[in-house]
Amino acid sequence: MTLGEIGVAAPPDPTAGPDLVQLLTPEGERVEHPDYPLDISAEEVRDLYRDLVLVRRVDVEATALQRQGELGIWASLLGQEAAQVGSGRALRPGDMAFPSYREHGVAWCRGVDPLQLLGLYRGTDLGGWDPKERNFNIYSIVIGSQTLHATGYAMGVQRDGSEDAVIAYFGDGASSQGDVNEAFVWASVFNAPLVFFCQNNQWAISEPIEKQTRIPLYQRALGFGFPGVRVDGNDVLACLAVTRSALDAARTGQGPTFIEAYTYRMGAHTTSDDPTRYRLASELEMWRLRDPIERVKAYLSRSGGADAGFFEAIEREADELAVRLRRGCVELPDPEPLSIFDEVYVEPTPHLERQRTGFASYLDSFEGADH
Amino acid sequence: MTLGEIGVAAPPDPTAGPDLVQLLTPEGERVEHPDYPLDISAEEVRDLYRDLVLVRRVDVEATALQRQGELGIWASLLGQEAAQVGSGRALRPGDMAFPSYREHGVAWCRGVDPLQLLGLYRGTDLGGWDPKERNFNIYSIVIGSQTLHATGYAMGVQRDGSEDAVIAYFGDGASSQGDVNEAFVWASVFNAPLVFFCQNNQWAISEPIEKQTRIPLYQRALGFGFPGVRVDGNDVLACLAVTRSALDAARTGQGPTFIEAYTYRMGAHTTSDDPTRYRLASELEMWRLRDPIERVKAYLSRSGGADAGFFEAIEREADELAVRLRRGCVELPDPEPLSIFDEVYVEPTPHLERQRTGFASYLDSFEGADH
Amino acid sequence: MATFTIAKALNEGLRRAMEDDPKVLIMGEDVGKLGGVFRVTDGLQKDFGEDRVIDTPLAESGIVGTAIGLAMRGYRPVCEIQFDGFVYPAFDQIVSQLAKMHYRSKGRTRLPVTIRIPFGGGIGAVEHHSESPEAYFAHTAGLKVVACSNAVDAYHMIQQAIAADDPVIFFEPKRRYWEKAEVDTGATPDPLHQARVLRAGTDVTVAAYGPMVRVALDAATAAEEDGHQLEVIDLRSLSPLDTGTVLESVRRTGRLVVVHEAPSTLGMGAELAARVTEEAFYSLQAPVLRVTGFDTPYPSSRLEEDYLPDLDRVLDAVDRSLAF
Amino acid sequence: MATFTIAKALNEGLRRAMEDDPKVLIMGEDVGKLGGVFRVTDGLQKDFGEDRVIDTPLAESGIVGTAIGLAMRGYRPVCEIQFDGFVYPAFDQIVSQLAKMHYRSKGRTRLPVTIRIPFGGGIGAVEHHSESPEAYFAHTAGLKVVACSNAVDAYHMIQQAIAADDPVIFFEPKRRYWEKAEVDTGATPDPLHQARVLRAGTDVTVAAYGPMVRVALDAATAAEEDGHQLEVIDLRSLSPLDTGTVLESVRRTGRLVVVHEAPSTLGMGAELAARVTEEAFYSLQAPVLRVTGFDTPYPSSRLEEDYLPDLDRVLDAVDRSLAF
Ligand SMILES: Cc1ncc(C[n+]2csc(CCOP(=O)(O)OP(=O)(O)O)c2C)c(N)n1
Ligand SMILES: Cc1ncc(C[n+]2csc(CCOP(=O)(O)OP(=O)(O)O)c2C)c(N)n1
Ligand SMILES: [Mg+2]
Ligand SMILES: [Mg+2]
Repeated sequence: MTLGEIGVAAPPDPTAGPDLVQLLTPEGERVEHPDYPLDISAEEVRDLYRDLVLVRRVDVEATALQRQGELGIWASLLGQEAAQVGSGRALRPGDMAFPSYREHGVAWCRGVDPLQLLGLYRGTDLGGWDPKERNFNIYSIVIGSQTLHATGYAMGVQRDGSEDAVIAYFGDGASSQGDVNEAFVWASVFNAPLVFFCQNNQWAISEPIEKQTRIPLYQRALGFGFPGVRVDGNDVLACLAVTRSALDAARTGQGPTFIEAYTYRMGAHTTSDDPTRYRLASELEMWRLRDPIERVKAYLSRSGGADAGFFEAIEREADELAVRLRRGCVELPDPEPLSIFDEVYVEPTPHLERQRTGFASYLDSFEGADH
Repeated sequence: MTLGEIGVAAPPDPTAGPDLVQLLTPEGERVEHPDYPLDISAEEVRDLYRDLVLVRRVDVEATALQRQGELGIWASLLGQEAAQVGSGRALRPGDMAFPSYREHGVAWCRGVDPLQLLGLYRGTDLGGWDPKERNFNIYSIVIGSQTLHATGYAMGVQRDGSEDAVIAYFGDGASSQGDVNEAFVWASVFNAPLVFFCQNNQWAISEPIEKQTRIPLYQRALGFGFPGVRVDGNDVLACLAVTRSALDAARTGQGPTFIEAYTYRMGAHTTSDDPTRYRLASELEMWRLRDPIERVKAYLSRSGGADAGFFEAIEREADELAVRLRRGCVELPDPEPLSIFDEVYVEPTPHLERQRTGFASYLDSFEGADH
Repeated sequence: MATFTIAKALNEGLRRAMEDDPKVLIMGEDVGKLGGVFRVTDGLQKDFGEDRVIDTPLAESGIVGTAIGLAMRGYRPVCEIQFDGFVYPAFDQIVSQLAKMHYRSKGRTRLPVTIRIPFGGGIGAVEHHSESPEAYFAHTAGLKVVACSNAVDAYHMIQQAIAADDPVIFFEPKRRYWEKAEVDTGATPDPLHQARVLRAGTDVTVAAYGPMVRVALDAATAAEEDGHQLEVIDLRSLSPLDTGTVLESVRRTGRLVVVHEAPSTLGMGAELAARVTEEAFYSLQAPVLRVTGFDTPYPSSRLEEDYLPDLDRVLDAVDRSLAF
Repeated sequence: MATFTIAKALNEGLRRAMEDDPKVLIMGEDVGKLGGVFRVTDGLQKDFGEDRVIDTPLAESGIVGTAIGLAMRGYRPVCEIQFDGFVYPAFDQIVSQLAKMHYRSKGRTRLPVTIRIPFGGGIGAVEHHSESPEAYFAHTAGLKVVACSNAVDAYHMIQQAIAADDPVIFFEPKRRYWEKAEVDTGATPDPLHQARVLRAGTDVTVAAYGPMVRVALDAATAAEEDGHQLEVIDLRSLSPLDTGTVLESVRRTGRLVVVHEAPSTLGMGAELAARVTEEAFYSLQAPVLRVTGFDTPYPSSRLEEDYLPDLDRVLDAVDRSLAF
């Protein structure tokens, strides 16, 4: 039998089926879901709209900066703004988030200055913000590893008798990693106050979701004994409501929840990637109709929740943010050569200090040569 | 919240619930199951009884040999005979089995001489039989690792267009390992002709099943998109029927199945273990009433499938086997010192050959000293 | 003064650490009711509860990965890897996560995680139960790696490792677990990363660690009968390596023999040979010689006496060194 | 004669191997339609089908573990690990399973698995994309480890690795993927595990492998202007190490400098230093010197030019060696 012949269930159309939680249709129509009532004011929706537009602008600007050689690489969140802003805004200040490398929208919600995100991609640092200060861990590139950190952190929360909750971000591809499945085992057995937030953007670089699972991903959780739910990842209201309820469950001792945010990676995997080699433009077209920002704009306009002035103001704010980001990026200082030796250990070792001084005098020998 | 307060679902009583497949009650009463009809002759049942008695005797003898210092350690299959003989006899000659370290009953069914099992535990070798000759891989001690080998092997079977099926044995504790869950992902995505045969003997050394899962283990498969079934692991007929149907599904392109053989580790984890430190005798008592051999004997007697003479004959055969095993064990030759260097590579390296000759002359220097 | 086996000394050291700091946790397979397969955590769950002595699911990556998360939340997890051969599933979490987090976070995230690993052979075990994986970790920047060789060090070093703010891979000499020594629980121990000269000598320096220290000492006793004075050094710390103590000795003896169970190629002996030769080139009267396990997988237990360095092989190397 | 980049040479070598033996499979992340992130498997799935060029789920332990199973069934899997830093999740399958199966099975089970790993830095990548993990594998008995440095070797060595019946860890010099060379696809290559003297010299021997070979050669050119004749050796095989070729050279030059990107401690340089010093003690006029990455995690890319050995650091070591 060739692999071609293997019957593999294609994931259902997200707009179809009762298993998808949606509160705002692609057309911007507000719909209700029995399990996830959401009572939200026009102002709150405007704030979400602002978040969505600004994080997208950050992303667009960063992509441009990479094109101009100011960044080594960039992982775009284009298309995933709603999943990230919706879940990010569901978090309380004390909650802890463990991102992968694409959670720029969540970082925004946690108050991380977008500029601090650029260091990793420019190569000036390996993690630009204080995880404790923001309750947002540094990015994790080794796929899946952060889900275990999140689980352990949640076990700590449990031991502290605290009401904090924890959220772990990962992708559809990550769901295949042993670490992620071990995190499911741990979270379930210890009933950890944890939300597994999986952004199923349909692709793991060039591999479609079918290479990772033949059933809807959210059902993975059932095999580990905790609830799984699929939410329209391009619907910021649904992502907010579903994540909030999962976090509340975690806080109240009901243990972990798996959320599959059904979305789409509108851009390349990273700026180094060329998606035309492996996917069809038509797929992109279909998803463009489900844009996470357009539907909020449509809803706000139709419902009178915002006027043209509001939208213009946000655009201006986005422009200013872009300018600030660009200026900040090019001004990011290169690290000092000797900083290579900093922070390897809390308690430095004589051996490494010798290497540092050895390299220092080696460098000095050139200084001399310059005279 | 303390862990004590965490609500963890205790696994249901195996005799209760429709989710347990049983064809022979602990009392030896033959019952039917709609999904697993089994048409089996008295002679076949007698053969199974013989297998059960002989593998138990092998195990008892090996345990005795360890006590007398002839083996370094032994992992007893006591209580798991039916799970192993039932599944082992469901295999066709061309099917490939990947055991952990406790599958002495499966080894028996694959025609591995019990004596060859002892080398690993006596320390005279690391794997005493030819995996290809017996279609039974050498034992695997690193928990879970063999499930990926089985999955890859099954992918090979698939590519060969062969009708062979593959079975992977592992325990309840192993279900927590990343490798095992990755094997689930692979088997599902590639629709591999594979049966995951998990002997849930309730314990992973000192850890009860609750430390690995809070729902019945067979349900793990649902999270990966393939069927899971729980069978009475002390019922050799049910294990035979369920495994046979899973293997047939594999052969006919229906992909993997997860079988949870619900059983009990009647002995210590290994001869080095002391279960009195962590479990109650009462549990053991309860399970003794579900003995896998007694029920078959009761069935054969009651149904007239066998008479006293048959049972005595089997006992005699067991005694002879035990004698042969004991004699063979004590006669197992110690390996030659220089065999340390054998088979590290298919193509030996000059470096290692130098180490070999160096050690050889080092040893000779003592020979000299003896004169 | 109390007489402890190494296993008991570790147990007492762990107990002391847990009493001193409520954030100290123990996690691993069978560390609870059973007290670990070597009983090193015996009685601790009973006294400190299931929240602080955690029987985990059976997955090493999960053990280390969740320990990292617990450390981020302010805890000091002590992970037990049941046997040396089972640390490899946790390798990514150890070398890519545990070892690098402090560096990657510019020092903002400290991970005071201790990973206890009973290591080495000589107990007649089955495969994967007699490995010496220390070099993998000593090659990994960001980790600290130590090995105790006796009950006194076991008691103090485990507490020092737990108190340290860097991740520490803590190797325990499995085959010596039952060797006894008088332990002064009140004494102030040497710094964790300092080697110790256990026996002064003038002719050849013999450096060892963990289970091989006893072999080195026995060799020194035997060599004395042949009129050779061996200086025996217990390295104790494998990363950082206390090359200073070794160099000071080699500058006097002019000869160095390194002993370990791990394979020779890229074992600790290789690094010591390279450093000592570079630092004391003109003092060396013979090349640094290595007495180690062979470059093969660990053999079946009936062969381990041939595989493992012993007194005779050390003496043979000493003779070869002196013959240069 | 054709002109290939290293990436193209590997691609052609893989294609040739797949044509020669229907049992050869390629498996990994994005190796299919995309042709790998470095395009090394470009076009192979199109020509050999999805059964032979397999896009796997995202899990390295799964890739290696299933490759082992496929090998048991008679296949010759070539696994691609997308980047050096992502091999660690597969570490257990590599060191406990792949490396030991032949030994454990008394030679009955052969695992002709090749694991391709693009390694090393210098491409301005983010963390975990510039690692040099070769020493972990060279320390592991049962594995063979090689590294190619140019298109000619890339083309031949990948085929030799695949044809070998032992597991081979195959390191590819990521930053050199686009360097071109004339490749004679008909030529009979040197044995896979033989080092090669790329440039004859009399004063100092410089041994390197993979991406550092070019640096060593450039250093030799520069040194010539100062009147120093460097002998440059491309080690090619890291396990087994062709010490013979190195020793022959060092006995003439009396001096050895080893260059690699991996950290110094327990890197390949340590083993070479130990062996060469033991075998050629009286020939050495200076200790073996190491020019390597520092004993830190790989730094952010803006620092990699300082972290990585370069021409100047090699020349500095050459001068120090000559100054002894
Ligand atoms: C352990 C590991 N293996 C491989 C990679 C290379 N890699 C980076 S991203 C990626 C795909 C991830 O896909 P997914 O989890 O769906 O996240 P997404 O990029 O779509 O957000 C891969 C294979 C990695 N970073 N880590
Ligand atoms: C990777 C790994 N970790 C730890 C061990 C030590 N160990 C051996 S058996 C065992 C328990 C296994 O339990 P289970 O999977 O239920 O199988 P059982 O012994 O009950 O048959 C453990 C932890 C091991 N062999 N491999
Ligand atoms: Mg994805
Ligand atoms: Mg069990």
